[in-house]
Amino acid sequence: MKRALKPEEAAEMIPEGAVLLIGGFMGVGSPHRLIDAIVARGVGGLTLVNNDTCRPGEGVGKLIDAGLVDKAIVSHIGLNPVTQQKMISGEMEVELVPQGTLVERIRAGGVGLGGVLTPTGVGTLVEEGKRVIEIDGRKFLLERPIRGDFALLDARHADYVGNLEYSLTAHNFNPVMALAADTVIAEPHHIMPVGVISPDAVKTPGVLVDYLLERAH
Amino acid sequence: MKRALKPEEAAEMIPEGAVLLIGGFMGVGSPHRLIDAIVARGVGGLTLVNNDTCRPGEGVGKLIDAGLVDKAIVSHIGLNPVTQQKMISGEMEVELVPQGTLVERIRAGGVGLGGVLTPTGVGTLVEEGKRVIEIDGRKFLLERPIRGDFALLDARHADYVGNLEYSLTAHNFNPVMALAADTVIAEPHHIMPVGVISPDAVKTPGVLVDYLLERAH
Amino acid sequence: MDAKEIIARRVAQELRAGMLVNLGIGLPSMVASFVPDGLQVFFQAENGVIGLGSRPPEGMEDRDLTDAGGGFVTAVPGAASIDSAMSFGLIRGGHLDMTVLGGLQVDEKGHLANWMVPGKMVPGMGGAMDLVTGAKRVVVAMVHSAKGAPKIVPECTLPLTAARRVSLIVTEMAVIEPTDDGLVLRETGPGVSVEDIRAATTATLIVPDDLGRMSFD
Amino acid sequence: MDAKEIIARRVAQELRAGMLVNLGIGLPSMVASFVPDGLQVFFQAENGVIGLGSRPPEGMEDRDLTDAGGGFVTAVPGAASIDSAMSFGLIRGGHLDMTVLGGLQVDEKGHLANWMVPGKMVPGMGGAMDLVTGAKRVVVAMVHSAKGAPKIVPECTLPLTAARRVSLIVTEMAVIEPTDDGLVLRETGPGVSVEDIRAATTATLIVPDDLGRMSFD
Repeated sequence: MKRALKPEEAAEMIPEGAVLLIGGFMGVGSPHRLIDAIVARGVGGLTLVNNDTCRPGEGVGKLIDAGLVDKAIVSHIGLNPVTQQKMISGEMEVELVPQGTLVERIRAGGVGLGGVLTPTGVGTLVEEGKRVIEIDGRKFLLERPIRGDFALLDARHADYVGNLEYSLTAHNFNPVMALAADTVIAEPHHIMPVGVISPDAVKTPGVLVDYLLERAH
Repeated sequence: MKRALKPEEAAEMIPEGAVLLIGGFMGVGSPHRLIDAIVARGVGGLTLVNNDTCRPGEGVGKLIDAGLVDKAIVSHIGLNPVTQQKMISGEMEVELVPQGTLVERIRAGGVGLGGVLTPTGVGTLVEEGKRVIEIDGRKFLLERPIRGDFALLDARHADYVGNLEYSLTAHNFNPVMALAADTVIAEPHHIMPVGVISPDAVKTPGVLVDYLLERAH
Repeated sequence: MDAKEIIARRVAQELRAGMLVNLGIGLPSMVASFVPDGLQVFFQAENGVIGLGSRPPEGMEDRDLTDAGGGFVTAVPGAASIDSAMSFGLIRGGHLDMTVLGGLQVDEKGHLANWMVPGKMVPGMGGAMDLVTGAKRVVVAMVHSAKGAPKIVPECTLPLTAARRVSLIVTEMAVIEPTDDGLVLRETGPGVSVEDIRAATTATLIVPDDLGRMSFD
Repeated sequence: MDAKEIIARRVAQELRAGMLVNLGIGLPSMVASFVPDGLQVFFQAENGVIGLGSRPPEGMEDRDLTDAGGGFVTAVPGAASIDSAMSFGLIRGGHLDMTVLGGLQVDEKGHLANWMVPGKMVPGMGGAMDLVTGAKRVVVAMVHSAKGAPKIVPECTLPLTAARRVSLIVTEMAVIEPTDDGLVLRETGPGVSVEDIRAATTATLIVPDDLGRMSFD
């Protein structure tokens, strides 16, 4: 049985400088109430791991607007001019990672692997500064695992023990991020009694989830 | 829309010496009608990749009994004395792989990664002959990807375009094997019209599946 | 037909029954409008769905179902939801039959540059590097020149997206296939001569005896 | 109470609310019978379920729901089905709070050997190497000596399961904790003296001032 946190309680758990894995792809599948609560609290120096930095005023873009993010590890910032300005001014560091590499790095962090051996990025700028491992005459980049202090997830359904179901394109990074953080907080659209979610429908077992966000009022 | 094969048609597709990824854990989640058809056809020289070699007379154990397997890549053979005898007599080669490494090697083969960097096996006999990669002072074994000529899967449900659902402990290696073979044949307990399986319930997208086994009579 | 429609219609002729296809944002996404009647292909949106459909009816949009550009979409019957790990597993693992992407430059080796212009804003590579590295066929769909500046060049001056030879280049002027020998002109566009194409291309083009013309029904 | 029941009861005292626990086949599986009343723990079977339950009612066994030994089981409300990649991702990724395994030998460094005896049949390591490498706590549950031969030894002569120090050794005679300083005797078993334990142990044991005794309600 998990505890249901109020958004402000969840935000208070997050210290200055924390590394946050936040689900979502251009805001779809992002935990919007959690993001709002973090902005309201205003804790800074954060490292944000997400697919992108969304748009100004939307999703994780709100964290950027509020100046709370020191570093973003993302695959795309093209739709957020605020990120680009802060990157150029040096106010914010941006590590751009190919999307497939990003999700595998988080998975490696979550499942105890030492790194990812990917062909993506070989012979490009992405190779710079990385170890190249040759296997059977083919080259692969050794990409490092990513873990977070917190994973903040969006889910369609949760049950009382924290089992999660995602829906359609709101899966994206959420199931993998659930594996890769010390503390996992999920913001479900609905919270239902144990037994309502079939074992076969569970995408993230409740044992991975530490807290649920209470129902929206 | 997939073609539904008769078991003997499926078996005829498999040539001498093929590498077969076969789902199942002690026979649970194995495609039993496909296995019987392969035994009936008697094509030999096979490489079998499975969690185990089951028991004599059961599941993939029938392939061993029939002398069709030249090499088995498995995590466990303790419950199959026939495998042990054939291994000792030199009739059959057995590569023993830690279970978590085995599934990651198959996944790497399926998702285009160059290998697996795992801490499992470091400092044990499993390390012998393998590259050890040091990352941040920790040692990891570089384990090689595994791919098959065929993946033979068990599934609870399929729809006409080959989307698959698995159930309970019959998932095991099936979803990962679906990614890692040139030809994928699934043996579903039920085949249902398109639309009966929700997109969110699909564990293996139909685009990965080449053929379904026709319904059992 | 304007340039973009010519390109989209011609790329659509590359589709084959049962293919899994990823269309980039912008021009490539127009290809979906020209799928030949009766041909079933599955479109993948890398943010998490196989079986991407058209726009939803007004008032029925689901916030959890968008394409990689963030626009509302539908899912066709037989669709499957996938998370980012599966999505890029399919891409990098060679399960994606075709990707259609825009281009900034393509060179005589068939190398594509399409993710950044040094000194300009860097949007990030998103999924492009994985797509170009892993897809079975990479089709570049782009207008032939950018404001008069040739885009098909002897050697890319912009950073590469991958060190992999693309499969086909489709512009409003030409269909060009990169080969071991160099860039082979396969078809000329409506009302365009070989000389017109040469004048708009700084790369060397090989013109074979069986040069064709684009044809549309 | 026979030796095995003493061991199982004592190991059960290591369980804490909310833990995810994997029990090996044989003696370790007996621990499930002694979970303290009112304590909710989730048992994982590495073949694919979190929330393993007891035996099913006669006639209601499902062929798709077994434990890692192949026996029919049930799933508790709130259970989750997982495939082998997720199952070993949880194990290797440090998400498993405790594993209870049998042992052939444990030595002064806390190294465990439990998967093979050279010159004898080799059953294969199954999931043991991943479990010992990845679980947060590794508890070895075994009878103190094998037919009079000590199993707690200065240095393992049998091949190691992992180069990792186990957390606790529980026998019918003693509870022993491997530490930086060596093996510390924490508790003596029912009717057993420190001299009895020393006589049955070739490893050096550190006996602290606050030595306890096993106690059962």
